[in-house]
This record gives sequence, C-alpha cells and structure tokens, in this order.
Amino acid sequence: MIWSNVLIYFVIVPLLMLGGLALSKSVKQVRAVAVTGATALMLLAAYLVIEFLSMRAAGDVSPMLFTDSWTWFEPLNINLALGVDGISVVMIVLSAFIVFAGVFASWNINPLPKEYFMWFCLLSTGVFGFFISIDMFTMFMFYEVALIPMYLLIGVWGSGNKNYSAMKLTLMLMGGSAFLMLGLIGIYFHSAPEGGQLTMNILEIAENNAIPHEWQYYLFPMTFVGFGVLGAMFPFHTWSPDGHASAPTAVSMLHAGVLMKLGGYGCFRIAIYLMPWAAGELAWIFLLLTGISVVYGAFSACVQTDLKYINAYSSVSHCGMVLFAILMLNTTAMTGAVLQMLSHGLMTALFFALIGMIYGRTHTRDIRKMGGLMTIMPFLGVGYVIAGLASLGLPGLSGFVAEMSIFVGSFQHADMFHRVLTVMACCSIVITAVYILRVVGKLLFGAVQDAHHKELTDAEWHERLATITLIVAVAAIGCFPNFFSGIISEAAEPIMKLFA
Amino acid sequence: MEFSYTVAVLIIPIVMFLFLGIVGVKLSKKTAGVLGTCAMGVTTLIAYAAALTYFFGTEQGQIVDGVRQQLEVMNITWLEFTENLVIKLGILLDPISAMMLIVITTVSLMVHIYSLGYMDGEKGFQRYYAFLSLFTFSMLGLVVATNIFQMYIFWELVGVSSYLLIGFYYTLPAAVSASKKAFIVTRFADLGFLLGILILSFYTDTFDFVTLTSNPGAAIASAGGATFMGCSVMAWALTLIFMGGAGKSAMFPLHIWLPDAMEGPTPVSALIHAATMVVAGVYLVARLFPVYCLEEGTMTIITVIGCVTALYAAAVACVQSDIKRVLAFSTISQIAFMITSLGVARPELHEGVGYMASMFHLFTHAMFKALLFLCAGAIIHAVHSNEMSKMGGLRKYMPICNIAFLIGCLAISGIWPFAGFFSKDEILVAAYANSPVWGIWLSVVAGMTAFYMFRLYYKIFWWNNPDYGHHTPHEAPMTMTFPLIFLSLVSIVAGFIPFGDLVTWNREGLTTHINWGVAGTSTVIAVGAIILATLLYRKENAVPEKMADSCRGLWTAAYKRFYMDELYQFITHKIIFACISRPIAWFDRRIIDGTFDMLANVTNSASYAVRKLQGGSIQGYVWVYLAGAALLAAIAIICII
Amino acid sequence: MDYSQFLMMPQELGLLAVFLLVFLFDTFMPKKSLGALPVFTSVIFGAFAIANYFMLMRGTAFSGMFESTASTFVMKSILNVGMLIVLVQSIKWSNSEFVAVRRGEFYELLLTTLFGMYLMISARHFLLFVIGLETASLPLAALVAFNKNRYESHEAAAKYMFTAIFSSAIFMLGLSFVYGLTGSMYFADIASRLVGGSNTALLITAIAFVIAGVGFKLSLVPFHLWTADVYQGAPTAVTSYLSVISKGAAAYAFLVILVQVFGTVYSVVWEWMLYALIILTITLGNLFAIRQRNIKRFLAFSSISQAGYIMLGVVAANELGLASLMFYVLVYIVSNLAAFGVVSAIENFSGKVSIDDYNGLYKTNPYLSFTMMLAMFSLAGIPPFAGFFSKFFIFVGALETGSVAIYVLVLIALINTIVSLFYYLLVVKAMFIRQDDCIIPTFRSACSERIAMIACTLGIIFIGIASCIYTFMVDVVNDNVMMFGLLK
Amino acid sequence: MEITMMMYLIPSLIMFGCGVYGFITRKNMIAILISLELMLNSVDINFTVFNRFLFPGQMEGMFFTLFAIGIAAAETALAIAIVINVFRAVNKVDIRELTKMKF
Repeated sequence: MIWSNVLIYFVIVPLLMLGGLALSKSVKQVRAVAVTGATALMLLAAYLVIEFLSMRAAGDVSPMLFTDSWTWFEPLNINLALGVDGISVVMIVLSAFIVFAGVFASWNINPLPKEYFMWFCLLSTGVFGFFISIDMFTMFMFYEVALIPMYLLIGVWGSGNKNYSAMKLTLMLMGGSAFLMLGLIGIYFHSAPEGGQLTMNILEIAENNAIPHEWQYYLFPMTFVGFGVLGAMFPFHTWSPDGHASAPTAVSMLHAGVLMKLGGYGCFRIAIYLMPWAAGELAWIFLLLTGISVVYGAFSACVQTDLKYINAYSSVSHCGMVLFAILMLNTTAMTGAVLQMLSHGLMTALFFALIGMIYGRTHTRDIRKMGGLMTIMPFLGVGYVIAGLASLGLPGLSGFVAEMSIFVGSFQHADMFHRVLTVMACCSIVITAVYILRVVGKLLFGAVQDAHHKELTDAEWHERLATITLIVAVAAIGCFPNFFSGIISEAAEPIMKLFA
Repeated sequence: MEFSYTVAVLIIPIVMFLFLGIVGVKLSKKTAGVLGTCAMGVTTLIAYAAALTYFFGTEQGQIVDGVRQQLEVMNITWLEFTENLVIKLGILLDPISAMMLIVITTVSLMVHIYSLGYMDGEKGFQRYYAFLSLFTFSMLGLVVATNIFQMYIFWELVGVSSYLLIGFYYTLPAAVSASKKAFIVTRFADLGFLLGILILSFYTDTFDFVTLTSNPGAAIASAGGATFMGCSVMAWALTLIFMGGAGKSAMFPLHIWLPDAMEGPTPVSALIHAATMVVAGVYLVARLFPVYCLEEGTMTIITVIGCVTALYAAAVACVQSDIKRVLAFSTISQIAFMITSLGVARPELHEGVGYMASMFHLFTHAMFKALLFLCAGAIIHAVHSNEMSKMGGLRKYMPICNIAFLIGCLAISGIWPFAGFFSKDEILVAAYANSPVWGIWLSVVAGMTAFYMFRLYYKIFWWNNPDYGHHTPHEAPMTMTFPLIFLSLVSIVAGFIPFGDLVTWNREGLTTHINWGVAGTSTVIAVGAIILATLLYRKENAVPEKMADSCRGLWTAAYKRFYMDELYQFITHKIIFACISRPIAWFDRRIIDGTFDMLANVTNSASYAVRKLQGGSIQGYVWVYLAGAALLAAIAIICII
Repeated sequence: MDYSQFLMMPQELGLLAVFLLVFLFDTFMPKKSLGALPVFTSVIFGAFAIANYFMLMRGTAFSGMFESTASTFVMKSILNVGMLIVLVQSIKWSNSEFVAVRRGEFYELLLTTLFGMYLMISARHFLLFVIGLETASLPLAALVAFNKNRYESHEAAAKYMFTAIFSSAIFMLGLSFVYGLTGSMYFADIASRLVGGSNTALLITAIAFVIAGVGFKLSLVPFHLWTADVYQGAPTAVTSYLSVISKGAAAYAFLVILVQVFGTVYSVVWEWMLYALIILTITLGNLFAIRQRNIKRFLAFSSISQAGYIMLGVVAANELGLASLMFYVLVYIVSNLAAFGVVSAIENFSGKVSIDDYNGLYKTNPYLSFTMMLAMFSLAGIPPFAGFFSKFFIFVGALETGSVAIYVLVLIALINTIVSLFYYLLVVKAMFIRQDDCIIPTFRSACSERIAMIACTLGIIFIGIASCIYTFMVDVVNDNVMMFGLLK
Repeated sequence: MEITMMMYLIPSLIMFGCGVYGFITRKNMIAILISLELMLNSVDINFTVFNRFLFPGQMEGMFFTLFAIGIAAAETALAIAIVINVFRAVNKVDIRELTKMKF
C-alpha cells in the first residue's frame, strides 16, 4: 500500500501544504500552513533518520531501504519507485532543514505571500521527490518540477535585473535538463541486456550493468553535464551569480541550499552509478573542469562587490568541489562530497538568509556602501561571521569536515594527475579565506559607512529562528561528523567498489 | 596514574567559551570576567596537576628503561576517512605536551587576571573573555594532539581565535586589516601544512604521532623513494608541514602578520603572539622531530630560515619606534632561535641538545616575553600610546613595572641568573656543535637582542621626561601588577629547572652542563650590547639620531621592515587581485557569460533574419512551398540515386 | 452492394446524424429559439462523443478503402474531445451580435470538417483520402472568412484558400505519379507494388509532393507560411479548431500514409526528408515565435513548432511512436485549447490580442492567468503537467529506433525546447512579472468559457499523471501491430 | 504516328508549369484561380493517361479524375466566393494587396 511507505509523505506533505495555501485567505493562515508544513517535514525527516538507522542497526544491508515500487506507465516500465540510502537520507534532512529555515526567512514576503509559498511548496515537492525516487523518470520529473518555480520566484519576488536573471537561470538549467533527458532515455534503452526487460529503475539498471561501453561514452557526458549545469560546473555556472543576485532571500537559500545539490546528487546517482566504465574513462575531463570551477569561482569571488555575487561565486567554488570529489571515485572523497553538499547547503542558506536580512534593512548589497554593521546588528553580524567561518573551513563547523574528507579522499588516488588537481583544489581554501574575510571586514567591521544605517534594527524573532536553525545544523555536522560520514560512507562504499 | 581527568582542561574552556559567547551579553562585565578567570584558574590547577604528575609521578609504566612513556590519555574517533586514516581527538601526554600545558595555562591565567584590569570598561568585555577561553581551548587541544590532523584542527582554531582577538577592536580599520592579514597569511602557510599532511598520510597511511615518531625510519621508507621534482616526497611533505609551522611562528618570509597583530589588545599579544600560539610552529617541528631529523635537507631549510629570520627580526627591532612592534620583532627573533635550535639539533650531537634547548627556550621565552608584553600593556595603559616618543622617565611613575620590565630584558638578553641565560646557552651550544657558522650567527643576533631590548627599556623608562600633562602615568591596578610580579619571579627562577631531565628528544634524561666557553662569550657580548645601549639611550641625546642619519638608507629600510609588507601588498593587490582575480571575473562576465548571452542574441537575430520568409504575399508563400517541395525532392534524388 | 458495410463506420454515421440534427434545428426551429443552437450542438455532440465510446468496430469497408481499427477509433475520439471543447468554448462567441445570424453555418461547417478528418484518418485509399482532405479543408476556408466585418478575416481566407488549392494540386500531382508507378490507389496495393525497391526519381518526387501536401495541413516548414496569417485573421474559435483538430487528424493520416504506403522505402527515402522537415519546422517555428507580439500569431508559430515534435512520432514509425503521437495530440489539444480559451475570453471581452496587453494580467484576472500559465507550461513541457509526459513519450518513441541519427535529431529538438520555453515564459512573464497596470480590467468570463477552461486545466493536470491514458493508447496501438509490418 | 504516353504527359506537365507560373506572376485573383484550374486539370490528365496507357484493365484513375474535377469545382466556387468577399472589402482583386499580415 502506497500510504504505508514513509517516503511518499515527503511529497504528500508539500502537496497538502500547496492545497492548504490555496485555500488560505489571510497572511496569517498562509504562515500557519507554511510553518505547519515545514515542521511536519522536519519531523518526518527526523523520523526517517531514526527509522533508517534502526533498520541499519538491525542488520539490513540492502543498498536501499524503504524501497517500494508501483507501476506507473506500464508500457515503458516506469514505476513510482522509492527508496533511500544514507546519501539520500542526509539530503532529505538537509532539505527539510532548509525548507524550515526558508519559511521563516520569507516570513514578511511581499507582495502575494500566498502565491509565493505555493511556488515554494512546489519547489519543495520537486526536491523531496527527487531525493526519494529511484526511478529515472520520476527523478527527472521531480527535478524539473523543482526547477520551474524558480522562474516565477525570482521573476516576481526578486530584485534588480530580475527578468534577465530569471530567464537566464531557467533557460540554462532547462538546457542542462534537455541533455539530461536524452541521456536518461538513452540509458533506458540500454538498461537491460539484449532481450531483457528495459527498466527505468536505477537499482535494476546498476545491477544489469548492461549499457554498452560505446554508449556510455556518450551518455555519461550528457547526464553529467545535464546535472552539472545545476551543480554550477564550469563553464555552465553563469546562471548562478545573476540568478542568486536577483532572487529573494529564501529562494536563494533554497536554490543554493537544496536545488544545486540536486545536481551533485544526480551526477552521482545516475551518471557515475549507472555508467561506471565511462566514469572511469572520462572522469579526467570533468575533473579538470570542476577543478577549474573550484579555483576560478574563488578567484572571481575575490573582486566582487555585491554580497550575493560573492556568495554565488563562492557557491561555484564549493559546488565545484562537490563534483570534483564525486569524480574522484573513492569512498572517502564521495563521503566528503556529500558532506560538502550538506555543509554548503546549510552555510550558503545561512549566508543568503543573512544577506537577505541585511539587504532588507540597508537596501543595498554593495559592500562598498556598508560597513560597521556589527555594532548595529550584532546578531546578524555574528551569524554572518559564523557562516563565513564555516565557509572557509573552520574546524567545528561543517565546511572543514567536508573539505578535509574531500582532500584526503582525493589525495588517496594513486594517479599523479588526480593528486596534482587535489593540490590545486586545496589552494581554494586560502582564496576562500581571502574573500570571506574581505567581506566580513568591509561589511561588518570598521566604521559605519552610512549614517542612515545607524537607525537599523537587529534581527526579529523569525529571522533569529531561521538563522539559529541553520547555525545549529552547521555546528552539529562540524562537531559530530562521524555520525554523518558514517551514514554516507556506508552508502557510498558499495558503489565505489565498482571502481576499485 | 590515571590521567583521564586531563580532559577537563579542554572541556572547561570550551564550555566557558560557549557560555560566555551565548549568554555573556546578559551577564555583567565583572561577572563574566571573574567567571572566565576562575574557570581558567581551575583549568590551570588541573593542567599543573597533570603535568607535574606526569613529570614527577613514580607510577609504574610512566618511565620504562629511563624513557618517559607517551601516554594516550584518551583517543576518540572523530572522523573516519579510511580504515587507517582516522581523525581522532585525544590527549597525548609526553614531556613536551606536559610542558606546554604548564606554559599555556600559566600565561593564560596571568592574562585572564591581567585583563580584568586592562580591559576594564571596554565594550565587548564578555566577548573578550569568551574569545580568550576559545583560544585557551584551542591551544591546549593543539598541544595535546595525538595525531597530526587533530593538531591541524586546533591549529586552525587557534588561527581563528587569533583572528578574532586581533580584530577585537573591530571598529578600527587597522585592527580589522591586521586581523585579516594575520589570518590569511597563516592560512596560506596552513595550506602547506595541509598538503604536507596529505602527502605524509598518503605514504605512511597514518596520522598518528606515536606511530610516526616511534618508527621514523619506516615512515620515511614508506614513500619507497618516490620523488617529486627531484626531491623525495617525504622531504616535500616535511618541508610543507614546516611551512605551516613557519607561518604560525612568523618565520621569514611569512612573518609579516605578526607585527600587525599587535593591533589587538596587549594581553592578547602577550598570550597569543608572544607566549603560546606563535610557538606552535616550533612545537610542531618538535613533535615530529624524529622524522625530521632523518631528512637532512629539510633540517637545513629549517636552520637557514631560522637564522635568517633571527637576524632580520633583530635588525628590524633595533629601529622600531612602537614598543609593541619592537617586542613583536623580538618575538620573531626569539622564535627563530628555537627553530634554529631544532634545525641544528641532531641526535648524535650532544645527545640532541638542540631539541631540549629549543623547548627550554620556548618555556622561558614564554614567561619573560609574556612579562614584557604585560609590562608594555601596563605602560600603554598608563600613557595611552604605543609610541616610544610619547614615553620616557617612566621609572618614577611605575616602579613595579620598571623592575619587572628590567627583569624581562635581562632574561631575554641572557644574563645570569635569569631564565634566558640558560636556555639561550643551550641553543648556542647546539648551534656551535652543528656548525660554527650558525653558532657565530646566533651569538651576533643574541647581542643585537640585548641591544634593542635595552634600547627599548631606556627609551621607556629613562631617556627624557616628557610632559604628561594632566594625566600623569601611574602604577597599574593590582590585577595587572600581580601577573607582572608572578611572571618576574618565574623569569628569574625558570632557568634552574632541570630541563634536561624532563624534556629531551628521545624522552630519556639528559645531563646538561653549562658550557662556560659559549656561555661566557655570549654573556660578554650581551653585556657589551647592554652597555652600548646604556650609553646611547640612558639620557636623551642626539647620538642615536646621528647614527641613524649616517646610514639613513639602511635605517629606513629596517624601519620599513625591509619592505616586506610592500612586497606582499604588491603581490596580493597587483598580482593576485589585479592580474588574476579581475581578469577571471572579467573573463567570466564577458567571455563565459557572454557566450551564453551571445547564444541568446544569435537566436534573436536569427529570428529577425528569417522573418522575410513570411513576406505576407500569397505568391511568396507559394514560392517557398514550391521551392521547399522541389528541393526536398531534388536533394533526395541527388542523395539517393 | 452490401450496405451493411456502412456499419463499419459508426463514428462517421454518428457525426452525420449530429450534423443533420444541427442542420434541422437550425433550419426549422423558430428564430427566437435559435439562441439555444450552440448549447444544443454542444449537448448533442457531447452525447455523441460519449456514445462514441461504445462504437468501436474493427474491420474494413468498401473493399478496403475504409478501415476502422482501435487506433483510428481512439484518434477520432481524441478529436471529439477537442471538438467538444471548441464547441463549448465558442458558445459565447457564436451568440455575439455579429455572429448570431450565421451561427448555424458555423456549427454545420465545423461538423463537416470534422467529418472530413474522420475520413482522412480512416481512409485506406487515396481517393477517399483526398475527399476527406478536401472536406476537411474547404469548409475551413469558409470558417476562416467567417468574420465578415474584419478585413483580416478576408485576407486570411484568401491566403488559406489559394495556398490550400495550390497545395492540393501539388499533392494530387504527387498522387498521379504514385498511381503511374503502381497502378493503384489502395494503400495496401501501392505498398505491395513498391516492394520492388523502385526508388526512382519519380517515386521520390511523388513522395516529396505527398509529404508537401499533407505537410501543408500539418503546417510543416516550409509549407507552413499560411498558418500564422490564417490563425491571426480567423475568428479565435476557428483558430483554436484549426490549430488542434485539423493538425491532429493530419498527423495521424500522415503517419498512416507514410508507414502504410511508403513503409518499404522508409529508411531509403522519407526518413531523411522527415529529419530535415522536423529540424526546419521546430527551429523556424521557434525562431518566428520569439518575436511575435500578437498572441494568436504567437500561438500559430508555437503550434508549428509543436507540429515538429508531433512529427517525431511519425519518424519513429513504430508502435510506441504512434501511441506517443496520439497521446501528444491529446495533450496538445487540451493545452492549446486552454490557451485559446483564455485568448478568446479576453478577446471577446476586450478585443485585446497583443501579449503586451496581458502585462500584469494576474492582478486583474488571476484565474485566467493561471490557466494560461498552465497551458504555457504544458506546451513547454514542464512537469507535472501533461505536456511534459507527452514530450517525454514522443522522444522515447523516436529514440526506440536507436540510430545515432535519431539521437542527434532528438537532441536538436530538445535544444529547441529551450527556445520554446523562452517564448512561453515571455507570456508568463507578461502576466505575472510585469507590474504595469493591466489594461484589461477584471471581468467574469462566460460560464461556457469557464467550463471549457476548467476542462482543459483538469486535462493539463491529470492527463499526464493518470498513466492509464497513455497505457491505454499503447494497448490500442499494439492491437494494430500489423500497421508497421512493412518496416520490419 | 504512334501516340505515346509522353505525348500526353509532356503537355500536361507544361500545363502544370503554366499554372504554377501563372499563380506566381498574376496579380488578378481570378487569373490566379484560372492558373490553379490549369494545375488541377493537368493532374487530371495525368491520371487518365496513366490509367489508359499503363493500367488499361481498370478504371481507378478515371474515377479519381472524375472526383478531382468535382473537388476542383467546389474549390473554385469557394475561392470565387472568397474573392468576392475580398473585393467587397477592399474594392480590388489584386492579390498583392493582401499582405497586411506578415512576418
């Protein structure tokens, strides 16, 4: 029975929220529905983690848990197949956190709060649906469901050059998904050995391992680039700065925090997992590209003056690290990649939330026009510093464990090429420090630049709640990484054995 | 002996940090300060108990065959990378970590007490104590690290505490940029450290100090003779790790952050930038000393860098006018002594006395340099300026401070019976044992040390008697003088600690004896330098200015720290920002983004280009239709037949 | 002659009955009750469409000139759905001042053309096919000219008429060549006589001309030039009919002709022609659509590019392709009709047809904007709306053939979806994002229009998700596997 | 002289060509209709000729021709109606006037 699977509720809850929002009449009701839904998602996520861990503890070693499958389109063998492993579980938890924080960060959204939250819910539906699916079609569907609300969220509620940015973001991401669609259909047609039943189910495809090498050669780049666009892979990252700069706070949070993770997750779950041969053969190209992203994004961030641009480029760098680590094809790096996704998701969400709050007060994002905000809004200032420290990899916060896992894992590669690239990627930690401290120095410290800023107020309760939620999450990962990395590496290990 | 209580030295400060950080603003300043200090006091007691029990306990298993055992008090897994590469958080008690426990807690406690007076009335007092706790936690975690990755973790944490404390006065642009500089420069060095760890762990497949140092030969051999760019990978690894140490310990050319770091509150300078954090590099090399001494090339690099830094910093210190700057360069110079001492140490030379000397100097230096800084703090507190030109004749107003400072100066100059005499003597012994070049070099620098310290001393306490106007300098409050007195006493007696018995490279006892040849020479040099300084600076006169004029170029260069800051400024702004970042940003906006925009524009212009096809006339439509059908047929015919 | 053969065509007969009823109603009912004609037509057509569900016959009639199979049946039913929506949608318009006097003709002509399309779908002989084709297109010319007061209507009608005759001349010239080559007009006979592999220049020319003739109906580039002008000039009710129903019928007929008649020369001759046409159609349709400001013209070009996607189902030439084609047509019908429903509601109320007039529409008319947005998303192929599923399935169908060339083709089609997304989003942008004051005031659209729009909206949301529909179509096509026999 | 199929086909093709030419060059819509008629008739000739010469045993082409003539008549009638409509609207039968909708 479909209702007995906990996973399906991750889609049903946002859909119910959507319905509830459609019916609600006032802002208060809208908020009530949004908060209820977000909290329900958090509880669900918590329940899922506990269930998952207890099942693992009970010795269930199957690659995916909570698996269920219901036939959907019988002619193409498309199923509504659900299942999670450690990696998806942590991604779901991440999404729940960010959705929760996002609701509070967009508390005072204006105009059209109802519509805003409806799109927000649709986006969440897509995100959760993507993470719980193990059927390529369903995944792809949810993937696109998550993408399209961005257009309106940025277009209607954004700021600045929003028309251009929203359009660019949507078109580029959809461009990626165009390649992706072709890749997925290609995989489908080679999913089974000659005469076998074709399937969209990832587990079955991986088990069949029937995709001919010459096809992998084309399908791998297609799927990888398709997801890579969303993962802000160089040179397909240019939607990110503009998009983030124009997006409203919570949308940036969700986008950088969760949506960009879809890219990394997809690269891993589909491109690498299903086409290990091509992954081994072609990884070097993408390693170069992602290696470039890592350094390039960081350098670009150094000279930006718009807070959101800085963060967007920083995301390019950090997300580049995710893909970079995935391509290293070993368990440690893979674990690092997922940790980095978690970490980047949380801290970028935190960043964007804070930037949004600051922008909401100062009405500028130009760091040259701000200064000394720490004295005016200490809470936001401290939050920003913590986010910054997480971003530059301070131990005790999430960035450090993620980056270290990536570096150590990547450096375990026997090949010199990989190790040299790792060294290159390591350099980003210095550059990250440069731009983070530059921003913190200009924005928060020093003298107050604009006399008007002196009248501004510190965070309100809902802003504090959003910020604290994220900070706690960032610190939790940073302080107890082994818990998370254990869950993840357990899931990554069997897959990475393919490359050993 | 069960040492597990030692974990409290980590827990108390971190809890204090969280407590003061989160609810600190709700407390009164006094409560916060006292609370922080008391917590530090408890930490200090526990640390002393642990260290003293370690050194002097007689339990079974602490000393086996005359070798002090390394005790892993605890070691919990924090993060597993692979089966063997595991980051553990633990506490390793061995001579150097026990010694460091004492150093850190002592100085930290003193600074905590001192700050009650010094920071009184400052905005963010609670925050200050929170950061001090954080720093203490990080530094203690660093020294008790059981594995190199734990050390790296705490290494980063001390970096950030240092950043936060330097930038404590965050509304002052100078403090902000100094903190930024400190963090970025050390971060750059840490990159080397990280890469070193990566290489080391890749070959040896372990992070664990005990495993690495107990069988260093195996560690070196695990690389299997692999080389990179002509050098063995292990040499690379160790040099890179040393780079991390050099950054933290402000070795030339990564020293530039330290003088600027003096923008922080003076007690912070005393704690972090004189006594504890900056010696982390020395500690790091000492920690891996058994491995280092198998790589001759790296040891040479260490020695050379140490010597160059020592001379450079001493030279610069001779001409600085800001008292904290002088002390900062003096710190750099003294740490360079320790580094050199490690660099020249060999197990076969006097039973590896260099190692012991380095640690000894670390200990004594921490005490007297903290003393000097705290005195400087008291002076600044009294005069409200860092500049020597604003001081003079202070001995009358601040007698306790005067004596304390003098004791510090004597100690650093290496005059018997003050602490510096003993430790510096051992360093020189080690240096001469390795090569006379290093020995003579260091003797000269030791002379310069005595000279600039006494120049400083006289400039502050003698020289002239300026008009202090309506706020006459006065002695600091008790909270501030107590640490001065305590540290003075330590500086006097610390030299008599039998260090050779306690801290040696192989943890066996070592009989030290004063090499009167070396000691005598250096004492003579030091006394000579002091006399010179006395002649020049005791009373206000024009001779020093004339001397400076006679070699103005050199003087200015030294005053400008030989333009190292300008060089860095050039590299960061002109090369990294202007030649890398900006072009990349431009490239991104114009070329990459431009390409995608161009795709859109091309589509758009194509859309305009094809519109003529639909000219609106029926006959035109039919033309196109006919041409289309005909072409379809024609091309098909040509292609197929 | 065995008159029982007519029982093989129950749908045609039913439609004829509907036509007669409408005709009789129109002719004999008193003038004042004629206002009920639109509703009457809709109701009895609705009744027919439901009754139609029980009319499935399998077999041939007239010695094979007419064939009724499960898939023709389904295709006709799909057209019925569209027709019903169009009928309901046009109730308000046909009762409007200028149209009221001639509304009887409107419905009669509409039903006639549908009859022609039925014939096109079921014809297995070129004579019947031509008759069907002309029955479908000639009354449409009259419908296009329906709005006597507007100059554009005349221009559109003239353009449609002249190009249509020209096109049918070319088509018949092609047919004459085919006849000359094979000596028969029966699909099956022609196919069996072409087996010899006689890919002569004449045959190729003939095929090219046949493709041109049917491509005209489907508005494939370069035979599409009439489309935009006619869509723009014709009354909106006619445009919506033209854009979906006649296209759907033509697509199916096209597939039948190419596969059943010229199946043996698939890979040799017309596969490549179709590649070229598909690429041209999708690309040029998109390129033209980008610039349009008139919403009807815009939808015209969008429908051209959609036709290109439909053709992917033809070029696939397999069961999955056919099923996907039919599914695509169904989805396309509901999506496009939703868009046209909004357009006509707004046009009926305010006479505005420019996209610029839609700026800020969401503030004044949220439900219309919402419907329009769903339609645009569905046309652009955004999940979870039906358009996504139809696009996906048609790509799957096309790629099932598995050649590298088709991958390239699909890739080009996919890249074009980005361009199409751009212009669909332009409409969404106008309605939702532009903050100008909307010049279209808040109004309440007619009940009939709302019913049609709700039906379309539900269709957009559920046709894709409810997998039974697509599954059913695949089953239906598999019922008729022999269709693709020539290709195997 | 033997009368071959080509002797019919070639004039028929010429007729078709004339029709096309006329369609494209004439301004008057009635003239264009005549050109269209030429094209349709040429197709009719084709069908009859093919039937008569190649497949004399059956009558399919002939029947097709008959139907095609009927269809052509219907088309012309409708076209004339539309032309009249246009004439009423713009007082001209010049086809080049009908270019208001374009691009």
